[in-house]
Amino acid sequence: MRMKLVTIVVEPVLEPRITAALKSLGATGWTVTEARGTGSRGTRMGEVPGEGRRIETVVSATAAGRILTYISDHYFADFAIIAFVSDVEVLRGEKYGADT
Amino acid sequence: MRMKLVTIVVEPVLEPRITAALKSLGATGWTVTEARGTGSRGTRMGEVPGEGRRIETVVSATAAGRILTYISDHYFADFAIIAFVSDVEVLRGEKYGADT
Amino acid sequence: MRMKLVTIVVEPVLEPRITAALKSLGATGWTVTEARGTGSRGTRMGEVPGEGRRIETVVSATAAGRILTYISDHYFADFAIIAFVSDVEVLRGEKYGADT
Amino acid sequence: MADLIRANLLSPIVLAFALGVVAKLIRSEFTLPKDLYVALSIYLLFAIGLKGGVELSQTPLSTFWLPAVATLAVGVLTPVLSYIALRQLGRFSVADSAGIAAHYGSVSAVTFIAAQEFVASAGTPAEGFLPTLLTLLEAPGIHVALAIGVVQASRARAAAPASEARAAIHSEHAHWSETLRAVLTGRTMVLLVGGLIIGLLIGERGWEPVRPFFEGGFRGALTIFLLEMGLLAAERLGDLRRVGAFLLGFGTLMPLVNGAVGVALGHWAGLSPGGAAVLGTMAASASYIAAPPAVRLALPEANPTYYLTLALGVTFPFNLIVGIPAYHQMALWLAR
Amino acid sequence: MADLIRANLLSPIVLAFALGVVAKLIRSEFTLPKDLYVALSIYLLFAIGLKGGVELSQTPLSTFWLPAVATLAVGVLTPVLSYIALRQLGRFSVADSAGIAAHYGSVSAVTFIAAQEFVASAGTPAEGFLPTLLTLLEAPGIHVALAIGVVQASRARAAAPASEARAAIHSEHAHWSETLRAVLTGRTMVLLVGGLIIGLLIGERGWEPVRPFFEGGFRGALTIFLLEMGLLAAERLGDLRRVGAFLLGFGTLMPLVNGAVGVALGHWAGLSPGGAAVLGTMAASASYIAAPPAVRLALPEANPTYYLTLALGVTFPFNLIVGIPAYHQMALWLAR
Amino acid sequence: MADLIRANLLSPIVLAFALGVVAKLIRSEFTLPKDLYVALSIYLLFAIGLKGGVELSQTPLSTFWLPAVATLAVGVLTPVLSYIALRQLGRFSVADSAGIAAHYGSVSAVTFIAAQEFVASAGTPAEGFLPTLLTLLEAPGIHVALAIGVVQASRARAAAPASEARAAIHSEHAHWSETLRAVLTGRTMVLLVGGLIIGLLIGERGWEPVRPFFEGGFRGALTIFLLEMGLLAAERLGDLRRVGAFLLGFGTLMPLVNGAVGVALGHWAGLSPGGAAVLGTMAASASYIAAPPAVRLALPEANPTYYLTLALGVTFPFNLIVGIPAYHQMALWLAR
Ligand SMILES: Nc1ncnc2c1ncn2[C@@H]1O[C@H](COP(=O)(O)O)[C@@H](O)[C@H]1O
Ligand SMILES: Nc1ncnc2c1ncn2[C@@H]1O[C@H](COP(=O)(O)O)[C@@H](O)[C@H]1O
Ligand SMILES: Nc1ncnc2c1ncn2[C@@H]1O[C@H](COP(=O)(O)O)[C@@H](O)[C@H]1O
Ligand code: NA
Ligand code: NA
Ligand code: NA
Repeated sequence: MRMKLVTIVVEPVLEPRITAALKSLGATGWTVTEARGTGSRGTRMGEVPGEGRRIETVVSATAAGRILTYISDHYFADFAIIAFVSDVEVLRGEKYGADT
Repeated sequence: MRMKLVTIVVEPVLEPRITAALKSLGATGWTVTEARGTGSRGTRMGEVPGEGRRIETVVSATAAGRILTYISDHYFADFAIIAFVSDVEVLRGEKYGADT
Repeated sequence: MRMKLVTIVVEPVLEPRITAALKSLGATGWTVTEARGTGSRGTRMGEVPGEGRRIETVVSATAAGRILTYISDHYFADFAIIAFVSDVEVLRGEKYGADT
Repeated sequence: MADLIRANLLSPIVLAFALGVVAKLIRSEFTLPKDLYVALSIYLLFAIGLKGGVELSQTPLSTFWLPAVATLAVGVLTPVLSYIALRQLGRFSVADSAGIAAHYGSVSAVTFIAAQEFVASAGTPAEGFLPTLLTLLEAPGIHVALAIGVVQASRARAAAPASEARAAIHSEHAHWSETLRAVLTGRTMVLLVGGLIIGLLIGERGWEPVRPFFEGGFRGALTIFLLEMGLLAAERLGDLRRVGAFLLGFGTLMPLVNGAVGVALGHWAGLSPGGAAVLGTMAASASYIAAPPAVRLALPEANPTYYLTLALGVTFPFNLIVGIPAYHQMALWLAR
Repeated sequence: MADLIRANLLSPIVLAFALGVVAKLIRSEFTLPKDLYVALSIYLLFAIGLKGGVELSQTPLSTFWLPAVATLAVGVLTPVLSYIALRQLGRFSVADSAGIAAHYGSVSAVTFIAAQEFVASAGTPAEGFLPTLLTLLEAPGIHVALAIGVVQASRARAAAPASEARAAIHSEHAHWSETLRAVLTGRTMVLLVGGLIIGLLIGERGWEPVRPFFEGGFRGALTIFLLEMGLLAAERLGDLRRVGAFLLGFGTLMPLVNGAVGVALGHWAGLSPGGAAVLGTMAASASYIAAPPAVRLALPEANPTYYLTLALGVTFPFNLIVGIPAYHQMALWLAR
Repeated sequence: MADLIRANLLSPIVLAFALGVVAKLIRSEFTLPKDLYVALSIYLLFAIGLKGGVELSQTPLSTFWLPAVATLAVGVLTPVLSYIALRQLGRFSVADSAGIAAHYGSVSAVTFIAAQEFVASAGTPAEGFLPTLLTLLEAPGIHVALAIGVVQASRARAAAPASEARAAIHSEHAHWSETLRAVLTGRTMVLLVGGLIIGLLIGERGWEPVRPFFEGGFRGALTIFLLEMGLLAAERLGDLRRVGAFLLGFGTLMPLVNGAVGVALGHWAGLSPGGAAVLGTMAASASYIAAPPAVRLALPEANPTYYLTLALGVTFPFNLIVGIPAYHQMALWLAR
């Protein structure tokens, strides 16, 4: 089933807030990896410079839209963050809240 | 060349089995990162809660199909696992077993 | 906005060179994760076997082309490396150097 | 005995464990880095292996073979007893019963260490070859339980369509040897057996220069390790409800039964009270390092919430706080 | 005093810090693995907690309550003084002023440790209960400063469209308790408070067996930790220009003011010169572990470059090299 | 000597290395976490740096300069000898010959440590300034070999199309300084040179408090590190076939030649037998930390399977087991 993969890279301090938000915006799960990054704010994301979290979640197109809006409303102004969306094919789409 | 990127997130205990299977199903390589995750089975993937493996492999469309079938037949019932597929463009596609 | 996501997996020794090149080829940022991998050169990427870096960057289609060319010209012959490109949707595309 | 229990409750390792539990209960973000957890467990396992080997180099073989037989008997009896309790009394599925039994048939190295520290500080230290017994008990219990599970499960499938059953049996065979090898070559075995052999070869003289590192730092490192164990155990507390009353009872009573078996066999084999108490603790403890991946691979339909919650969230703290003093008391009674 | 300063400059920890700075300046790729950094900080915090607890078990409560009051006074005075300096003299925004003030109101555990080592090697060791004071100072300063920031900011927003303001206040309330809990349950507090309680319970007797690990290794581990601190501080040097002359002055003069306040209050509370010097150092130091995430969440519009660069790149090295001997000297003067 | 060889074979570090090899051969999943490996190597390097510095502070310069000259001579002779053997006798490509020669021209710090332990336990400890010589040998050999490689390669390209050649030379220049800087500022150099300078500055008095950490734990940490070295070396064993008979011979005979050169030069420079044996070991050893990335970047067409397998899978174990006692014996002969 065609779904969306939303990938968010963000300062570690926001991880709990963002995963809590993902849940309430319709994500049924997510995967987090430790990452380092460089962007417009330089290489500083955490206590140890450059440290960050890469969060990815497979969701329906509508949930993906909600997530992007949430991220841009709450975090674009003040935080080191990027979010991007791609198309993925997944089995058992209903498990991940596929649009019907 | 247009290929498929198959991403699998799974409990650590399955990593050796799955990479062995990838090989026999036509993957010529793969990349593994350590990940944490939350899904329908909560946050427990390994000895240390939440620990998991994110395996990604660039393969031909037919190999991608075989891999998804293999995963869903063997692991969907009993294991914490997700697998999704996206389209990627890669140079030297033949190196990764591109369909001809 | 529609952009490209370029993902490069490479031996650790090349990370500084490649991120420097990314910058000069038009990338405004990138995210790096530690990875292990297996490919045509076996599982040896670093001091500790199998160790590698997974670098991903959201860029314009033209920058993506430049990056792939650079990678294949400089590293395909002698290094353990893979690079692939997928389509992503991103907010604030101009921030990441979107084609206009 | 009240004194010993109080002393146990106020030992750094029990308090560090409690701190870990409390930290999780107040929802602290505090965790030990995963690599630190692994590094500490490597250090602790290698240290007891080495030290056990050095002491084994001074043990006449004659004093050692009866305890070894007792240990192997523990390795057969405890998983069978556990399986019967779960399947007959608890009416659990074959897979769940066997999966849990595999954990109780094997042994938790940290519980072992805590018992060694306890009997030593009680003035009745265990024999120096106990770490050797530990390595003997790691694997058999897991395999006895898994064998029961796989055999019973294929019996059940005899009624199922033939081709399916064949496929299942085929893949079971393939995985069986994989599982066996994984346990025998796992971290715990490499470090314990390897440490033992090295200790045996280097003897007292070779031990001296590495002693400050492996002995001087041991108790402190153990303290930090138990802090992490507290975090891990508390992580399981949320699942206690899902586990149900029967399993909670099992997680506290089964250790007492298995522990009594271990103490009695140890006494029979001529172990000192300290040694019998440690063997009892080994019998009573539930593995949470070697057993979980083995069960996950060999019996995937067994519910991991059951065995992980029991081993880490119930039986480990139970033994640490109540069980070890109890097995010690049993051993003292028998020795009178 | 010249002697002490020279001795300080030639101490392993200051030299290790300098090595870290130099390594970064010559653009070495050398870094400590992140998990090693975290492991060392866990070790150091737990060790001072434990040791502090053991010593606290021998402290009569009567000698302790005045210094505790002095510490809480430091926790209120230093963030307020810092806020006023930044807002009134420096004309910084409310968020930036409050964000920086939160760092100076809290305390840097490593600076604390360095001060303890300094006064001990100067022959004027601090009282054994100083680590307890450390735990008292961790949180209040952060909350005083954040409270100022949030209240002032919502006043400013009174003029803004009503609905926006309401939304902002609503979300502030939600986040406030989150921030408070995060600081009180963070790594530093769990290890320090937990260590103190464990140390208190185990006393001298329980401390003995873990002492080689927690005391014998302490200074060496601290040396490696300061190597990493040097790398982290030097990482910030590139931002010194962005921070501006006022903040550079603030990062060196404010510690002297806060340090004097701390020394004076410590003296008033009856601390020995060593103890007063350490309390002064606590007052003078700027937190770079607990404060940054709290400020990031509670005052996201405050510029992290300011507070991180100041705390790590300016005030930490300043205190390490100049501040600690100075507060010690102040304490000696007062004690005459 | 048979005694010493047996003692060497039964030393904890050789046995731990063997355990690592065996673990890999039985296809154990056991590995050390990468961060533990890095942490241990930081600890070991910093410890020998510090200790070397402290001892250097008691060395008159006059006893030191001849050995320093001998070391630099080793740094020029061994890569040249190695290059000639590979290119003339082995008929390897310029890049492969120079790449391998760079590894043999530089030095393996762990082999150095093993040699120090060996000569000390043989009752002929090396001079305290040997760690200083170690830092002198790290870089030159790599650069001599890479220079040969790059010069020879561009000569070869003189025939190639002009534009290509120019581009190649251009990029070589850019990368050359990058490589040089990378070696001089790498982990090994920062910790060794930094440790030396700190040790020199703090002297005996400053060393005392950090000694339990850096000296007491040294041999134990080394044991665990060699366990990991065994795993890494065994990882390479599968490639032995790919490497071919010539290189296998090279990996065992070249160390003997280079080792003899080192011992002789050490003797000439007035080193004690222990010191000459350690210098011989340094000459004989092949770098596997500093050299590989330098060669990878400067000579990408050199085959990493060759140099990694030789340095880690052949020469390191050879020196550990056979070489060190042999160089020690040579030094004793010369000293007679
Ligand atoms: N173009 C990009 N491609 C991939 N990751 C990026 C990109 N730009 C920023 N990032 C990631 O997002 C984080 C925050 O970016 P910024 O807010 O621009 O500083 C960086 O630390 C990177 O990890
Ligand atoms: N919707 C999702 N998006 C991304 N990763 C997921 C998602 N659902 C599950 N996962 C990952 O797959 C693992 C197993 O999921 P589950 O089997 O649902 O417990 C989780 O631990 C996550 O790492
Ligand atoms: N088909 C593939 N899919 C995903 N990653 C790959 C693939 N092939 C190679 N890689 C990654 O690229 C690295 C270098 O590959 P190679 O140059 O083929 O040895 C490997 O270590 C893997 O991390
Ligand atoms: Na058991
Ligand atoms: Na302060
Ligand atoms: Na050499």
